[in-house]
Amino acid sequence: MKREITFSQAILECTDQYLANDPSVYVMGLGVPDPKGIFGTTVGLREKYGEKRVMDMPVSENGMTGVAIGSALMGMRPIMTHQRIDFMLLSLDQIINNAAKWYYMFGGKKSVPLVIRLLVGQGWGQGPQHSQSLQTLFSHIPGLKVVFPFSPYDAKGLLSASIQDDNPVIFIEHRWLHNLHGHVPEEPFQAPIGKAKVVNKGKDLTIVSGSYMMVESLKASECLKENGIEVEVIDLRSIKPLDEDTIIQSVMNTGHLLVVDGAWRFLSISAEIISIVVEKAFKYLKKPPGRVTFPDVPTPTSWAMANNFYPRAINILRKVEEILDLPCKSEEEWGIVTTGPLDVPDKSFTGPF
Amino acid sequence: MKREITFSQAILECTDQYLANDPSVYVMGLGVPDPKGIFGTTVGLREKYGEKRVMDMPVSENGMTGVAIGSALMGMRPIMTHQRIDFMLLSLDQIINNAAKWYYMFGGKKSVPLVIRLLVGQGWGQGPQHSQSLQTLFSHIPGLKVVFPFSPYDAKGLLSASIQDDNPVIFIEHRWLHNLHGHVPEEPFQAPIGKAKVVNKGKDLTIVSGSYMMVESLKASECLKENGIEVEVIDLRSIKPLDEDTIIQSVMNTGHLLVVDGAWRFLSISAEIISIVVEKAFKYLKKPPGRVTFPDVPTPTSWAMANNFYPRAINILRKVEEILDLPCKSEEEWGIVTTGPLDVPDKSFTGPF
Amino acid sequence: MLNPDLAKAMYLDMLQIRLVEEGIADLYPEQEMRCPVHLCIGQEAIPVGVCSTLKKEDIVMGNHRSHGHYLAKGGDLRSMMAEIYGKANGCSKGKGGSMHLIDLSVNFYGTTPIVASIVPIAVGTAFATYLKDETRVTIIFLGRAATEEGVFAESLNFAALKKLPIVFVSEDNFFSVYTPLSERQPRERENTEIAKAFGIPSDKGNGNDIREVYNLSEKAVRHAREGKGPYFLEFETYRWREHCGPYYDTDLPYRSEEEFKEWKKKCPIENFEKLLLKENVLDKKQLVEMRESIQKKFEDAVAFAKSSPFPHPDEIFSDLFKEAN
Amino acid sequence: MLNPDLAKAMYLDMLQIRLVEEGIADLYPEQEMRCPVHLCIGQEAIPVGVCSTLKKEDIVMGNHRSHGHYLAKGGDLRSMMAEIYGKANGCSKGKGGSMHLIDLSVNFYGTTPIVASIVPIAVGTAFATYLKDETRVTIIFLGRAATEEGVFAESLNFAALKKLPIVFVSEDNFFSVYTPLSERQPRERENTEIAKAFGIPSDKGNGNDIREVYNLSEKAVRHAREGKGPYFLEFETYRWREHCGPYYDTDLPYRSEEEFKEWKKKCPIENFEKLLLKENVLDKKQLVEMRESIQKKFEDAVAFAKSSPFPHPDEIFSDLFKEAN
Ligand SMILES: Cc1ncc(C[n+]2csc(CCOP(=O)(O)OP(=O)(O)O)c2C)c(N)n1
Ligand SMILES: Cc1ncc(C[n+]2csc(CCOP(=O)(O)OP(=O)(O)O)c2C)c(N)n1
Ligand SMILES: [Mg+2]
Ligand SMILES: [Mg+2]
Repeated sequence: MKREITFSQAILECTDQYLANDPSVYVMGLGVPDPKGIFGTTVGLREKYGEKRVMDMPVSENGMTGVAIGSALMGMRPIMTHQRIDFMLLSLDQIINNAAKWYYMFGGKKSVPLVIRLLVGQGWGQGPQHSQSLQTLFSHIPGLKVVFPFSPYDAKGLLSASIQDDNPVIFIEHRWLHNLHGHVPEEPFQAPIGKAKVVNKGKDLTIVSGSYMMVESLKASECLKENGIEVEVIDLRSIKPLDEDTIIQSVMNTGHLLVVDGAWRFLSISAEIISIVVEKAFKYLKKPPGRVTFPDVPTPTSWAMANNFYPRAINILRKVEEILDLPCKSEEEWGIVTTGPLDVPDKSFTGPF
Repeated sequence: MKREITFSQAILECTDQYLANDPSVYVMGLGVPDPKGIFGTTVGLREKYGEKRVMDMPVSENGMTGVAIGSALMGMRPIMTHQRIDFMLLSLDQIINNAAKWYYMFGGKKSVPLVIRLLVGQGWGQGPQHSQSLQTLFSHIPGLKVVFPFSPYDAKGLLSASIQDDNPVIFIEHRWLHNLHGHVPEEPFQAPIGKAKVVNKGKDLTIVSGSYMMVESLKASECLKENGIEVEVIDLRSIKPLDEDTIIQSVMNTGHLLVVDGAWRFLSISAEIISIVVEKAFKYLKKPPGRVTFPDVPTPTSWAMANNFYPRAINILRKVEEILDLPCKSEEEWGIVTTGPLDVPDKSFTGPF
Repeated sequence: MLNPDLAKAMYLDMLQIRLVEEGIADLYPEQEMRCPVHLCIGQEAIPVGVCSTLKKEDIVMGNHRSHGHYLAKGGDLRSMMAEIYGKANGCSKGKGGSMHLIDLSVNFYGTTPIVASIVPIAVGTAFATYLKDETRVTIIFLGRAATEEGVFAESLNFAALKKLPIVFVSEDNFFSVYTPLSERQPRERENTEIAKAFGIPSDKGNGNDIREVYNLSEKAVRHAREGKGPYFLEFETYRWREHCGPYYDTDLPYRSEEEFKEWKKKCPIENFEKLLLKENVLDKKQLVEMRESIQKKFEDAVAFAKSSPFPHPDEIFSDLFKEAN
Repeated sequence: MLNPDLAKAMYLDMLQIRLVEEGIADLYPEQEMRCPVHLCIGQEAIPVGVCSTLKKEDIVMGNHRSHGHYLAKGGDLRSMMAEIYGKANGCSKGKGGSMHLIDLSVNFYGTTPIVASIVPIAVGTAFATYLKDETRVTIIFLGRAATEEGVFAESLNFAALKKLPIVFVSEDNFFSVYTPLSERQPRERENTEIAKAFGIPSDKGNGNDIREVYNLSEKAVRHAREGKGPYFLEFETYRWREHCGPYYDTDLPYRSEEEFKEWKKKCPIENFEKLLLKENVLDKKQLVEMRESIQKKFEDAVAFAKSSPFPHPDEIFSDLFKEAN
């Protein structure tokens, strides 16, 4: 049987293997060596590799990002971690003005091999300042790679590729993926950055998604399958570089595109993907492409509102109904069974996380 | 004859009138009261209104943005100015986490009437860290309005509307507009935020643009007109709210869309505009929409490269040729006369600015 | 000794914070308060000592751990509980939760959880009072970890530059989540010295002794109110419960049961109670009555919160922009 | 008195910076150097005094005003001039211009113009040497205005926390562009005291006296190299020309002609020259030879730069990412 571990174990294992094999790698971030170890992704590492290489840090996100960059110029390979992407807004000067441009603005003299792991919060009333999804901000900036894993396999493979990469990589982890299981080889391996994955083959419609929204997209595609509709689901895996070819190939086959992005609609990455597809595969499109995103408002805290803020499989199905001219069915009719509250990834979550 | 003044005089006049009439307005930013007065847009104000209301500040962009927000909660109406948008990357925590969300996250208790003027640099080797165009970053964030004036008339009218607005407004000024002349009424007036302007009527193709790229777009449309092609040019004036209706109406008439945005291509606002048009006017489109943007690299410093980094009228014409199946003509054939270097807005610029 | 009425009032305020937060901790496992809560149990002397030196018109802002700040300034308990329960009549209409408390009727201007992010905003409210020639004082409560963010230094600099009427109150409970000071600040670092180097007078005190908190704060607030400029205070104290959530966490290796017990002995409420009994400011009966009345008030607030309606889903779209009127 | 060889070398280095920048100022109106230039004329003693205490392996970084820092560390003049002229063989291949200078062969690690933004990066290079157990020292040059950015305090904190081998050198020329200190920092503020409050020893000195710069820097660098941790230095000095560009600007009202003349009298080069003549370390003939040799070197560098090719337009797309090899 194939070995299965969780997404967070995959992150931990990859980090562990790099610390073991590459003396230039070190890990830094608020809470990295604490008892919770960034939701299990860094537990035990300090004990194994010591204080110097597995570091907590002052609550100084901007300065510490600069420190990471400076060390990277000297050949270190820092893995920096933020427990919420929201905290990173403090360090955009370092990321955008420096990390993204260093290699370019000094004419290729020194690159910045830096991985920044950013966790996206959702649920349990995390509210406006602890559950933003800011992939657009990074993806717009030349000089950054933006990685967006969904499966435990890719969590390990893409993190490995990111650490190996000689350039700054923004590695976005959705908190609701951490406990998901999947096959992950134990030995080190890499998944390619810039190559999307066709997770489900299908001929009727192409869904492009990534990170946590893959979970909802796959749920929707299951329901559709039960109803004889074959959706091709593409897991982006990285937003930048974007694997245009895989997307365009698929749309050429299906003639229909739906982009599902867990982010605010206006200038969500869905906009870029649709624009590219329209530019390069206009005549294959049988209908205008659709998108499922967050509404353009901050995340409300109360679960009564948050439950309606986050799109779920049913919202994807609604959009597919619209594009494929299917009759509008209820969640039950689509066979979606929802048990328990919607503001936690699973029932094991019973408090703040 | 109608009174003509420059874009920067329009900004100055508007600010002056508010300082004169509304005691809650104050102006703050690096260099605001200095001899150059933010390229002439704040000269003389300190002498008229005193040190308290016309302020320089410490080089602490993040903190001072917080200060502006705090004062706005108390009913002040700060106008904050940054000589380069690049410096603002230091204050995104304040802008995105606080200003944009305050009204929402406290359930409508207190709004933040704050105007942040951001100047976009271009030319004379300003390079990677002094000539970014970051409208995408702000436009993606719910709770911010993003204003993008092109004409001196709108400089005054939209600044007025921005100051009057009870919410945070990002006011983006391209440095190459400051010296342009145009009609501006002397008495106070407002231009509506969220309403685009059809600057040229035309039936063959719709160009959507804003800020400095309007200059190049209008140049291109002149050339096209000489050749019997009537392009409709829409000046966005604000990116958020976006005036979808005006754009869609126009595309319904012309069947062709070209978006010209002075920003990196990937997730440029052109992506959002194209996505919206495709969603709402798909069947009217005779061809896939096109876009003219910056390439996805930092701004190189050497003018030899920068001249090719920035798109000009000829690049717009190239794209129009492609969309309308016109023969490819040279700049001379299109009647474009370029005199003098391309890295300055006009010959009066002979050094750093 | 303090004036007996003041002493009583401060005791009552501390007790209210304690009992309310213990009540929250008890009810939290019901899973109806579905938002993060950061309890200040053990630290109550700081909010109460400081806010007891304020006038109603003075402005207070806080951070993620601000139930105490809110209540000490006189914030409405029902609105707070309704907010924590995510209800439409919460102080932020359910949009903010425990980390976004506000009560403008007592000039409690808001709290936010991005570390230090609200500090310059408080400098801004002080700046507005300066621009308007008002004599209101602004108080900003921050955790000591917030002094590690650069914006803290920027805030000190501008407050000192303009001599703004603001008092910075740093609550030093040693930890930032699970991270001890030693991993974050050099041993030699003294925040009071940093403040002084900016030209800001400062004091460090025992945050578990409400008399000391009150006295230092009284001096600082007076200084600010008299137009002499900002003041910086730092108080040592200790958080009893976990960083976020209702439970104790001495099972975790980041701190020891002994350390916790040492600090429990320094309980700001118990020790003050003993003193007040000894000095006959209060008697046992009064203590019981106080507890009961707070208990009742809390139960009422919880009942209010529980029975209040949730926001309508469409409320997601309201309050994005203030419309012109 | 200083060792004569050292004194001669420092004089020569200062003179080189002066003559190169005067040369740049003379040629700038030709409009062939099409990028902003921030001249350090009048401030030369600081880069030279500091860098004279360094070893080649030590790391230096600077800001927008860094021709002097680059040259004092031994950066190649031809590469710098070619960079300012926007040429393909400039030190940053024309992508950076005057504000992005780099010469790795002498461990000059780069300069950037976003105020203070490079300061934590220098802390990061020092951190890397600490992680690798190297004894190299990092020097970061910053303008005094950079101490107003919060990241400066964050940098002090982390450098002190880990006792990193870095020396912060603040060049205090009073102005940030046209803005005087009085609009930016409280009168009582002392950066040396701020550094001390973080546990970082510090000194303030006369930045126009190269002996003083050298001596303080020598002490600071030794401290860092011996593993005792960071050091903070601040030097007062004066910028003679406009903030950005080749001209004088005493016609502008932000400073007076008199003030400028006072500072011209304190010219670091002229005064050191007088001293060296008096002490017979140098004679007039040598001075003339030095000038001539620098002049020749500068002319050669300009000729090199002017005759070098511009980058090919396709170079816009190179150097975005480093490819795996
Ligand atoms: C900018 C930012 N970084 C990190 C966090 C995560 N975080 C939340 S509370 C906290 C600890 C704050 O410690 P302190 O300021 O001492 O306050 P305390 O919790 O001890 O009361 C941290 C690091 C955050 N909310 N914001
Ligand atoms: C973050 C940021 N804010 C503002 C500027 C504009 N700016 C360029 S140089 C400068 C003055 C810096 O003064 P100082 O640090 O004292 O150095 P000096 O120019 O006097 O050598 C300013 C404000 C900038 N480059 N970056
Ligand atoms: Mg703490
Ligand atoms: Mg200066």
